[in-house]
Amino acid sequence: MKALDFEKPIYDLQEKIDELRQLAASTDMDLQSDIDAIEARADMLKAQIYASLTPGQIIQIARHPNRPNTLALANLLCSDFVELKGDRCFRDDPSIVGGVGTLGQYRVMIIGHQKGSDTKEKIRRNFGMPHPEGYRKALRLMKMADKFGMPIVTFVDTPGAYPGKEAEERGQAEAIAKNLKEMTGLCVPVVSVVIGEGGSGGALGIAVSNRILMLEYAVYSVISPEGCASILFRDASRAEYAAEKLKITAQDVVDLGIADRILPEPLGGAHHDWQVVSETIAAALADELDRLSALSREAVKADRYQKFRSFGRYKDTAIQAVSALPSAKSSKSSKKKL
Amino acid sequence: MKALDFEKPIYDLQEKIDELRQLAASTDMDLQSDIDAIEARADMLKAQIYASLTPGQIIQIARHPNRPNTLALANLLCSDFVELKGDRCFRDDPSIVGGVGTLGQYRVMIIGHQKGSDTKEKIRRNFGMPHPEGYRKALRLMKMADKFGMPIVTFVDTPGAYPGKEAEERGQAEAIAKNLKEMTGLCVPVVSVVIGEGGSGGALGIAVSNRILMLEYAVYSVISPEGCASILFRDASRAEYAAEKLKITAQDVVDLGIADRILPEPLGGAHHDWQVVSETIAAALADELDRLSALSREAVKADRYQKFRSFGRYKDTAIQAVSALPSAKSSKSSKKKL
Amino acid sequence: MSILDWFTKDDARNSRYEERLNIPGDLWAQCPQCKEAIYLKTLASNFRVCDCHYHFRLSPEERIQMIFDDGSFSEIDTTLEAVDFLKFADTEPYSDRLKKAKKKTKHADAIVIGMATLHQLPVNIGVMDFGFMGGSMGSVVGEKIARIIEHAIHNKFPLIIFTSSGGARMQEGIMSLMQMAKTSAALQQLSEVSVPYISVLCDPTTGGTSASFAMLGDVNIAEPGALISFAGPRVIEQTIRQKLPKGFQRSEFLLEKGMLDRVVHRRDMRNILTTLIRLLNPHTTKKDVV
Amino acid sequence: MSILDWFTKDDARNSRYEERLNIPGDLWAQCPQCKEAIYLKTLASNFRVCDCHYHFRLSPEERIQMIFDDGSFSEIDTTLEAVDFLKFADTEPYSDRLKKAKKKTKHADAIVIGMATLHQLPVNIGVMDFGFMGGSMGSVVGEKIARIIEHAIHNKFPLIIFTSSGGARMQEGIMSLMQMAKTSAALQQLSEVSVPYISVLCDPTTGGTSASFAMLGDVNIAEPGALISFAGPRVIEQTIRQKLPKGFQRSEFLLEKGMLDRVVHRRDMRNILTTLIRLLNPHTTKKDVV
Ligand SMILES: [Zn+2]
Ligand SMILES: [Zn+2]
Repeated sequence: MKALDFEKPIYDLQEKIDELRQLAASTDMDLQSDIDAIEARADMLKAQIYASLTPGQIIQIARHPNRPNTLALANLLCSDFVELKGDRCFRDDPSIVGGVGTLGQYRVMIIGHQKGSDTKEKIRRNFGMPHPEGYRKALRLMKMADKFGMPIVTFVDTPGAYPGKEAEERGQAEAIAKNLKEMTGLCVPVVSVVIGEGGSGGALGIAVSNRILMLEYAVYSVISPEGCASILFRDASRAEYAAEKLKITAQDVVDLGIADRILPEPLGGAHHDWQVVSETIAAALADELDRLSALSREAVKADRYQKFRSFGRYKDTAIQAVSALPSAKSSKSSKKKL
Repeated sequence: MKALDFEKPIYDLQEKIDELRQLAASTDMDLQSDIDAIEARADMLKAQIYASLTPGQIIQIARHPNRPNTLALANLLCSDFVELKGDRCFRDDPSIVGGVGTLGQYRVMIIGHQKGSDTKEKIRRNFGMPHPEGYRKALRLMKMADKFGMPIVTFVDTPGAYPGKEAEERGQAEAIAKNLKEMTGLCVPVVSVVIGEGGSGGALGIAVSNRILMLEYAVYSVISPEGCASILFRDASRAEYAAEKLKITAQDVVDLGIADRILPEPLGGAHHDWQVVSETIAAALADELDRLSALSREAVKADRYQKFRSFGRYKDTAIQAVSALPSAKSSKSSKKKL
Repeated sequence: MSILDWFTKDDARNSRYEERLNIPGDLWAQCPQCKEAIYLKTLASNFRVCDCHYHFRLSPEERIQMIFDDGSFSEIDTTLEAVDFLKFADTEPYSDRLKKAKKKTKHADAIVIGMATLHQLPVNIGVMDFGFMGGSMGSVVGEKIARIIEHAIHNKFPLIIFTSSGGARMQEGIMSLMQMAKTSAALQQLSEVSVPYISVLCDPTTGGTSASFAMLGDVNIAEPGALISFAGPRVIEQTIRQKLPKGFQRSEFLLEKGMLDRVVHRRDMRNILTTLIRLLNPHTTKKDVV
Repeated sequence: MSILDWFTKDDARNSRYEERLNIPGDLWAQCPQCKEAIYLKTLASNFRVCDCHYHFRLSPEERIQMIFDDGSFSEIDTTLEAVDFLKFADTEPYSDRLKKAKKKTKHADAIVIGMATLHQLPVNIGVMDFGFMGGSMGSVVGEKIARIIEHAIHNKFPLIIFTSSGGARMQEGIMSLMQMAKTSAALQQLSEVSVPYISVLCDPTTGGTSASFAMLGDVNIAEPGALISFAGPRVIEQTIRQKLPKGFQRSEFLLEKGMLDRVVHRRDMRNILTTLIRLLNPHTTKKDVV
């Protein structure tokens, strides 16, 4: 397991504990009290470190190469998951995957970004950065789910849509835009879980959902802190600072009223125990799907529209109030002639 | 104007008439009676030739480079035609064109194959042989028409869908198949006019219509006579014979119950007078659209389904009858266990 | 009955199938791909798949017995037969070709349709027969496909069609072209009542068949190595005047190009199909599944 | 009133527009494309288009006066203003940037919305202002777009939006990202009541704006030479470590790639838009048109 830099002290202690254990085993010495003491220290240190992570450190966890990924979760959640491929137009994009399975009492369509774990797979899956055909495959599968009355679960984990020549040529903007629009028209419940990196439009392209859940150390941002730093601060080294200002952690995104719920991770992060994470997710999904499935098809759609319609913070100087939930009608009093 | 080989005698006479006219003009001789005589012979010859065209000769007219084409007809039919482009996915295919305009009292969407007239344009338009993106553009425009309640007119004129490497890679089969299916779901009237060559699936891909009209010398075939000859007869030179056997002329296709109506062409073919042809088409379209517009959206769709559902000639040995209009239910008596 | 039960009781199926075929052990076939000789008995017990993964073409009977529950298939519309309404003759009259094909295949035309069960789940099926005039689609094939789709519309059981066809049947002229629209139109109606359709594309699926119902599955599955195309490789090579790359227009190529959901080995076909129809069908009641 | 009448009485518009602007004849601008100097007066009478076809960027006022019927525009929702709810500061606090932009443009944010007429046909319009913080989309832009769409849903008049925007407004963090979904969601509702939406993409339209409402027109039109992209050219060049070809991500390129219906010279914009809204809108009564 790759140790993140701020985890170094914990791993150092863990190493010492392992050494002591080996020594105890090979020499028959009784070192248990020493081991216990260091373990206690390690636990305290862990609790301290993980209780006060900076946004920059949280991003490192969100990007950890061993974090549970969409295909792994799909197979942990559904014993009968069947992957389905292809956009029926140009290519199967391996950076977005999808398929059907049984999740508790629901037949579901699961769709998500897939970054790849080893180097070869990472390259094949373009580090989880989709081309337009990835979004088109996702939309095809969502429409299939809508047709067959299957709730949709999406797992968000991407640095962003791929900023490449071919992606632009084949309509990256169009593909994402179309998904944003068409997802609003779905009549089945859609629940998204940001499991790692929620990178900008590339994340949103599969996340126009009735419920947005975030794993504890997942992030969701309009732009990568690195991108923000180099554009706004003209200084890429200020990414840590940008990460703070952009408000990208699960808690921030919940506080802004965008994410609905934070799903706790095992101490140290989701990569330490996939099984536990999948159980947490399964329980949360069952919960949300139970509630959403009680609604009519039209109500499910209306619920999703209202959620996204309400996003925004601005003031109306005519009524002197900062509004996060504007009415659909504009006030007649604010007309002016050009 | 390119003379087709069987038209040679007519053009020879026409040349002679022109010579006599010039002679008369330059020498002040009175040659009118000679001219009249030859003209009368030319008219008789024309009438004879065009009254007894073979299918092979009709194909030559159908393929004449100066036949009216989709864009020309769209502009003759609608004073306000606006072309619309693009499949919103990969490319604008210039071999299928489309756009909106006013046709009599109707706002219509016009879509059709476009072969190109000069060499450069022929190449750019791939000789009217679409890639998958052409069919996808057509479908996009048809769905737009459906959304805005605009009747659809399609002009069929293609040797066939392009049999090339990229066309296969990008899903030629999928694109055509999808159009066949989705056109059945349209709730606005669709009228197709085969204006030149109706080449196989590439033609059908925009012609699943409530009414199928054919210009007098247009053809519609499951395979080009050349293709048929080389596959079935293993002898490409037998194309003339294949053209006869395949039953591809407007009259044949009407006799088989597939086309609804033949639109007469000026003597010698549509390429002799585009204006007259466009007036014939305008009148026929107004007529068909008047009738179809009287139906409800659901009835328009059902009418189209019933039309295509009825196509087929076979016999049911259980009921000892050759049926062209089978019932939707299969007879229970014809079950057997494997 | 649990999902696991379904799958475990399947093990005995192949040996039974093999017994039923009663093939003497000393007959063999040559694999067109690796050129190895294989005993027919071995081939039969391996789903007629060579060790090199070459999938031998199957008759409708073979395919139905391999995939569906034993004895569950009941064929319908066996009495529909082709008519030579164009009096078509190429190197041989159409009517003679029909007679020969009927004699050879024991079928009336290039498709068999009916109802069967798959792990007790009822399905509507169509299985094409490449042995009958290259699986070509004329009026009878089109009519039978439309009819089995209409059965699915009425009984709300999923539809599975196995394709193997060279395309439209030229001997029926433009009428065969119209079967593309007729079958696709019926699928549009099926789609509107949300009954799942799984298309299983087998070697070869080309021309008018691929450009209509074969490509229109909610889920498109192909057997490995199947040729799937609109225009055939020979026609394309004439067009571009170049050799096509190896694997062009084969299942795996189409999977990469986004046209197929999966390429499935014949051994796994029964289970994948079962899982898919169980998951996709909104009309399945708990009673049907348990 | 006939279609021809509409168009003929337009000839006098430009000179009137020019008079109104009252530009002294001795001021000039340099064309960023051909580098020629052009008198502002000449530029104004040419729709602010250079002879080389370079389309100068327009303020919302200029665009509205060029395209819509004189005096027909009535702006709504002028009182919505941005809030620095993240207390964001990059090289400059967001609140300071907002103040400067308001002072410079005389607008509250990067879009102006309202109703106007086009050859007497009523339309709902939105016009973005690149001069206001690069036309970036924060909560106010998103809200105003959603509101003008909702007006279209209620009054059934067509919607035309002119985009010119660098994308999402980073200073509002994730909230600006959500405006992409909010505007697209509203367009889905518009689509369901069959009211036409024409998107006119002007230079530049990139990032979150192109990947939401800008690309979602029933008809997508662009001005010539406009930069239209998801990722900007600089980012892509860093990704592929190569220079991009000339014309990449420009209107004409996108037209070829199937993303646009037309590229329309500013001179023809008014007439094309009129024809399109007249033809597409199923809610237009005869009374509206005649
Ligand atoms: Zn082999
Ligand atoms: Zn210039």
